[in-house]
Amino acid sequence: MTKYWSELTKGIVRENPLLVLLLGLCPSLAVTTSVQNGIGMGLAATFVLVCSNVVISMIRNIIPPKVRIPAFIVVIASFVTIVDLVLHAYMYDLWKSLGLFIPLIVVNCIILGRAEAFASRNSVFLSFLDGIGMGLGFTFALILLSSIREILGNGSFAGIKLFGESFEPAVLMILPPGAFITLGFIVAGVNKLNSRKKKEGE
Amino acid sequence: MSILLSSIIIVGGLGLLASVGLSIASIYLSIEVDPRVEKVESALPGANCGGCGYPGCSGYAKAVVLNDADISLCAPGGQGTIELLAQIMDKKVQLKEKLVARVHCNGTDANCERKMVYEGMKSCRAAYLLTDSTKKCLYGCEGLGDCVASCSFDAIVMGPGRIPIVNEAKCTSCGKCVEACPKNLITLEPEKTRLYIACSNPEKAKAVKDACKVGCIACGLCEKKCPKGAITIENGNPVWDHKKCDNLGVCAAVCPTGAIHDIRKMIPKAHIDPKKCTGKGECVKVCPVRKCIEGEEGKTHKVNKDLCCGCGLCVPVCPEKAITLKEGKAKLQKTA
Amino acid sequence: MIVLSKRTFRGGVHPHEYKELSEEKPIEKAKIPEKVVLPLSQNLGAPAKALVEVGAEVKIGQKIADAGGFVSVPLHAPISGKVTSIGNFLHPNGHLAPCIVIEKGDGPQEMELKEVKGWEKLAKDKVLDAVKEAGLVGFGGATFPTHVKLSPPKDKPIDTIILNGAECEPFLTADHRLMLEQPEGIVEGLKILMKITGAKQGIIGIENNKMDAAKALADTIGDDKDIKVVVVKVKYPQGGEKQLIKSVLNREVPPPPGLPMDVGVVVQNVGTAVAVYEAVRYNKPFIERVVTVSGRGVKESKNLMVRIGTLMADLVDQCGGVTDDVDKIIMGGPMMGLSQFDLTVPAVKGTSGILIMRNGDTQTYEEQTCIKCGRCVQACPMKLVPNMLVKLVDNGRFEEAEQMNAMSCIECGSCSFACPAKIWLVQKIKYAKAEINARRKKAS
Amino acid sequence: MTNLILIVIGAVLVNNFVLSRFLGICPFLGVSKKVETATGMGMAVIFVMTLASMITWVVQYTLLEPFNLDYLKTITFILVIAALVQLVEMTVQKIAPPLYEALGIYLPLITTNCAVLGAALINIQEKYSFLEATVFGFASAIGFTLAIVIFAGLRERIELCEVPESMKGVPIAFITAGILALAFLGFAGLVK
Amino acid sequence: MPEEKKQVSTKPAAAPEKTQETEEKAIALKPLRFSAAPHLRDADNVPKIMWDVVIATLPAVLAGVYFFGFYAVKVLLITTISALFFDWAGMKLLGNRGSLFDGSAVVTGVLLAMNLPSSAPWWLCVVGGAIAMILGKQCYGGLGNNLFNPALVSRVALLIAWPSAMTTFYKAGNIFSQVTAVSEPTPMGVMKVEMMSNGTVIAAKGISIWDMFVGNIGGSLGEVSGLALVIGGVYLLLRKRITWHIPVIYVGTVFLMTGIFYLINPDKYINPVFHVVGGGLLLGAIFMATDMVTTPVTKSGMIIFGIGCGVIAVIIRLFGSYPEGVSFSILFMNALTPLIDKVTIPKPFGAIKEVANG
Repeated sequence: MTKYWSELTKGIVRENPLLVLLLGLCPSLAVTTSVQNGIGMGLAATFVLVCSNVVISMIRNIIPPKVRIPAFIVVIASFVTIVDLVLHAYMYDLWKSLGLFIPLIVVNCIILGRAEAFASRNSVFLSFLDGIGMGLGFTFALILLSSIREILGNGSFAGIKLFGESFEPAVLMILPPGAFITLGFIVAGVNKLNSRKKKEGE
Repeated sequence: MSILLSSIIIVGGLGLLASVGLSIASIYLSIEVDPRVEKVESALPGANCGGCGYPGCSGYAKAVVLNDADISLCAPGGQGTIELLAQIMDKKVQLKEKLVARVHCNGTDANCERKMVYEGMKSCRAAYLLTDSTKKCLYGCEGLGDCVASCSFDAIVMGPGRIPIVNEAKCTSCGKCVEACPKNLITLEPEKTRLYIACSNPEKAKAVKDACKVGCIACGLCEKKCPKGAITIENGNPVWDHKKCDNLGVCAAVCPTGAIHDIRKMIPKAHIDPKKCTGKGECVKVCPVRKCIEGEEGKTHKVNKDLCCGCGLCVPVCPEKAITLKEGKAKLQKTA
Repeated sequence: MIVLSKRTFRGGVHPHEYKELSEEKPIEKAKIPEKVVLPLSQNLGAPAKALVEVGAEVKIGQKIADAGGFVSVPLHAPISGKVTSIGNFLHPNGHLAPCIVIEKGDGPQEMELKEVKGWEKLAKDKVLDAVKEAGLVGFGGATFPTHVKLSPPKDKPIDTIILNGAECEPFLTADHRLMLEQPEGIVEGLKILMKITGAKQGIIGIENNKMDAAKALADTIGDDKDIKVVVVKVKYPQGGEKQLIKSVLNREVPPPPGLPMDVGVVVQNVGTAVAVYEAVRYNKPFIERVVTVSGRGVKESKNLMVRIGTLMADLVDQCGGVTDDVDKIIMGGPMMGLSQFDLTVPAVKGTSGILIMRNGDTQTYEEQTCIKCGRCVQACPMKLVPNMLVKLVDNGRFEEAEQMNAMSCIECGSCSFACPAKIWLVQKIKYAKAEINARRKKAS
Repeated sequence: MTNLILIVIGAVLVNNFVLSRFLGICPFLGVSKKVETATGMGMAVIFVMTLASMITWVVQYTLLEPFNLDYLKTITFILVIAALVQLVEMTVQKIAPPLYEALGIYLPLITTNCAVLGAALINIQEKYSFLEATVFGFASAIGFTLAIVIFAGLRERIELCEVPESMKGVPIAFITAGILALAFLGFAGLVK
Repeated sequence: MPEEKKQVSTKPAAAPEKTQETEEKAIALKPLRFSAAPHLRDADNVPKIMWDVVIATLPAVLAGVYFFGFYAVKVLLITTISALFFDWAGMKLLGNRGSLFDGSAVVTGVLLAMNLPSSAPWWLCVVGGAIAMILGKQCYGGLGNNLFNPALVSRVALLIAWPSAMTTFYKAGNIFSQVTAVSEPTPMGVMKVEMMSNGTVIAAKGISIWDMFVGNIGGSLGEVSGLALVIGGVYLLLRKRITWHIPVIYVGTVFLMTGIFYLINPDKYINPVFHVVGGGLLLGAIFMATDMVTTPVTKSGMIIFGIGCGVIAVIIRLFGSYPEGVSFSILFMNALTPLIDKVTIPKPFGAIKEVANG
């Protein structure tokens, strides 16, 4: 049981795909201008991650190793297309603001990376847990990043105004430089925490 | 129906086209690469320390596969790596004893005076370019930390008396510090031999005494008293026959100047957090040393630091996770 | 003839000169020391090989060690006496080195100078032999054996001899006094040097703060068309041979392993010229030289004619001893000299000065971070980028430092002098050079 | 003509692929430790991206549009690009080994470089003509190269700085990228 | 060196002769200081350089105070104190070495204040100091390690984060006049608005060049008076704190480029003198683009740097959406500095000949 639990949780903190492994940077930086976008992106990626992990884990024994990467990409691309069409149909606003980055989930290193490193070697259920864990970790990181950016850059959280009129939001934060700098500080913080933990562990 | 059909045709067709193209290409454009190189490289620790004498881990990997280099050269990887390489390369495992770096000087600021006030680049080698020694002892450690800087594994730290201290658990015997020390004060010795001489001054007793309080005066007591006959005095300093040494510690005990160090007094010790300990006594059961951990059941247990050998067996068995291994206080300072 | 040079090299610095302490002091013969310590390695290249054993009686001028190879010179007894020990003693370079110790005995303590008959008409190789036998090395401090410099390979013809009288190091006045007091020796020496190398032209380069010396030399030269005195700008390191060649002839010596002979020039110190002259005319070996003892830590600054091997303590004694607040002693000039921690060090063939610094004359500095002000870049006479070099050295990236021409550094100290952050630039580059050399050796 | 120039300026400076559109961040961070490797990566990206822009355009307007299969864009494009990269890699390795030595190691990285797919998708989104699409692909890659080379220069310098322990590595790289993006914001408005 | 090393390691079988140290020390000395050459050092040091820059800003600062009165003093004080505080905080937080008294934080604080409008609210000044010191300087390891000019990073970040607060300028009055707090666009702003709306520069031409040179216009509190800035620049030049290369070439490039555009179409583009004295060009060229840490070290590098700054500033001013391109141009060239340094490494002494031969 602990084994399953640890597969599920490792992605959230210890091996957080964005903050520790530094995967999937492009969408993380691009769409985190608001918390809704962050959650949307995170869940979309989670969905693709879980589905592709499961499917790849299922077919892992019948794919010849030489063509495994193209095969993975085809699987992933199919799910991405599904997400794309679903969002387009039911959540048009989100679809519009995520824009280009929905199809680009295909080339998100997290998904291909997990497929390659985990799903192609483990059982279906473990891959499923891994997908959920990693996906939630990614979503969590996106929420963290986007809430900082949205609060400072727009004075709101998930669209709800937090401060009075006198607050002047720092537009910088929702522009590209803000994304880089915020992520930089978050990663620095994570590093500091990790090194402190390491020291205590010794 | 037509959409389904055409999409299948197009995607399938493209896929087919691409795969056919690629497979043709892979036949005509293929280039042989020995797959073992990659395997060997992934088996190596990737520290790129250069201890093997090749330019980094990938260089060593190439040498192992293509030039049939010795597979036991990777010190940081240790036995595990050697076994892995042996597997990949289909070779026999050669056993290798674990070596650790030891500093043969204890001329802390208190023990050995400086004869000048050195100013400049903080590097022993740079200082050595200017003069033999900034200390009264010509052979003493400069204490500017070239060995500390050279270690990629954080295994050496500079002690408070400006004499480096080796953390033997972290040491991988890559030998970088040995090369870094301009005064050749560091050597690699078998970890199992827990006694070593902390002096490199080959001069006569008076000259040594004048220079340093804890220098080896080559009195030969250790040589005489060693029950195993493991020590001989060579070049004014004792030398161990590591095969004979049984770590009895007699030499350290009889040394009149305290120049022989016993590592056992510097190894990590178990420490029980009194706040966490509930006195279940699991640790007592596994402890190989009698009377090392004591305490009544249900009450806080204590470790007798003098007896603890630092084996660490008690750490994982504690249900409260109250035991940690704490770095032993370096003995170096006390001998001053 | 005095020519004012308008050209100069790029870079350099202007430290305060401090020459006023000793430039008016005529050269004074130092007392014959009770004991001399003679390191076998007083020249660049192989050390000499001892010819005498402990207990041997030696006479002044007697050869006591022979050259240890082509790039090496013999060593002569500077006093008459007895060899009391041969062993490791402190060398001015800060290391223990094999030395011959001679204690003063009863023999004559002055050389009898007998003029070699027909010395002016000796064949080239005979003259060169005389130079070699006299154990001459460059007086400037690098101590490169003189005869090696004077025998370039055939494909590198020498057209000009430059005598280096720039003496750009602060405090030092030994060459200045020599030029004032022995201009004939210098000019004659120059002529001999020209003869050996077949150079058509002889130039004496002097900084324009020593116009009196220039005039004295010009008067001695008279109307010899082949020899002239060129006066160059006061700037450190004007006395660096590559810089002097640039200032005087506008030729640039290629980077290492390039040598002045690659541009047809041999540079010798004015002191060397006098020694060459005396070696050829009188067969006088290298047993004494002028040393400036200066600095505010010594009671009286002097220019002393010193026997090689005299201990610094003896010399300092003759200058009235040191003040109480001495905290730094330097052998050589303050820009390139070697720091000393003890007065038991002997003056050697390359010793041009002994500086006793009081507390506060040279300050202690904490190294600060580089602010990339670029002063070191502007100060470097070799057009290097010291600040980048040092960053590479700090990170142990010696290969890259080598690519950035670390080996071209002449260790003049201009960059460290100019650095407002007080970084030990030269020491670090020097360290890098040693590392690079060690690596090269390992590789080959 | 003006149209093309505007596309170029827009793609290189104003909407720089890396610093403003956030495409290709992974290689931007991964391959920017040295200026030389950054230049190599840049060259490889220029090569592949131009080619990919052209081919995907052809695929879009000869296969997908006529058959009304727009939704298959993602899957076909990524297939085409993956195959293309692998083909290019093998061809270069065989035909021009020195070029492969220089670019080879970067080529596999490009498959998962979202910049290539991004450029292909933007071409379709903006309804560029074939020529415009080619120029856009090329200029975007130039923009990528510009950013990564400048960034690599900065990172080489950072390597030599005494960056505090917790900021070392990725954090300071991000912050530097942020300030670089700040500087690029100055070009806003050059192209409407 | 290895040979010498051997000497020690082989440990001569016969212990070396006793050195004479103890026996014959004629003169007893306390342990001497021992170091590598050179033993003389220039008296100049980093704090001196920094405080000289502070002195050089005084004329412009005084001009700002004269024209904007209390508001300028307030902005100056808050920004400088904030810079000092966050410099200290950053050092402590990130464990960097450095000293508050080396003057660098004061320089950054004052320069940042000079780049702010006198109307800047207090929180803007505080945040500005924090951005400059934490983001621009201490994250990189403190003084000497930063890649970008901290004051500029801060100023550009503020401009983008709070565009309205950063572009509300008071009309310069003077300290004695009662009239204050009337916002008025800068000359560059006037020009930009006109160019964007109808492609002319008539209104901008109406602004007196002399007023702009003296400082009787709207603008940031340190940039208004070209005269005062030039005085500061001359001081720095005389004290050899900066070289002429970057400022002269920067201003020269802007003058030349805008001059060419002016000659082509005087109706659409304004004359080059306007470009030089209006806006922050002089402030940037004299004080920001000459920051040693973030600019090339070689002369040729400085020339490239100056030209680059000039070209980018003109492009932004004439075709971009910001009226002022100086900050961006310098920041951009800061980013290029490592590359410029890389390509302008001087050929070592004597190497030129070798190239010619080989």
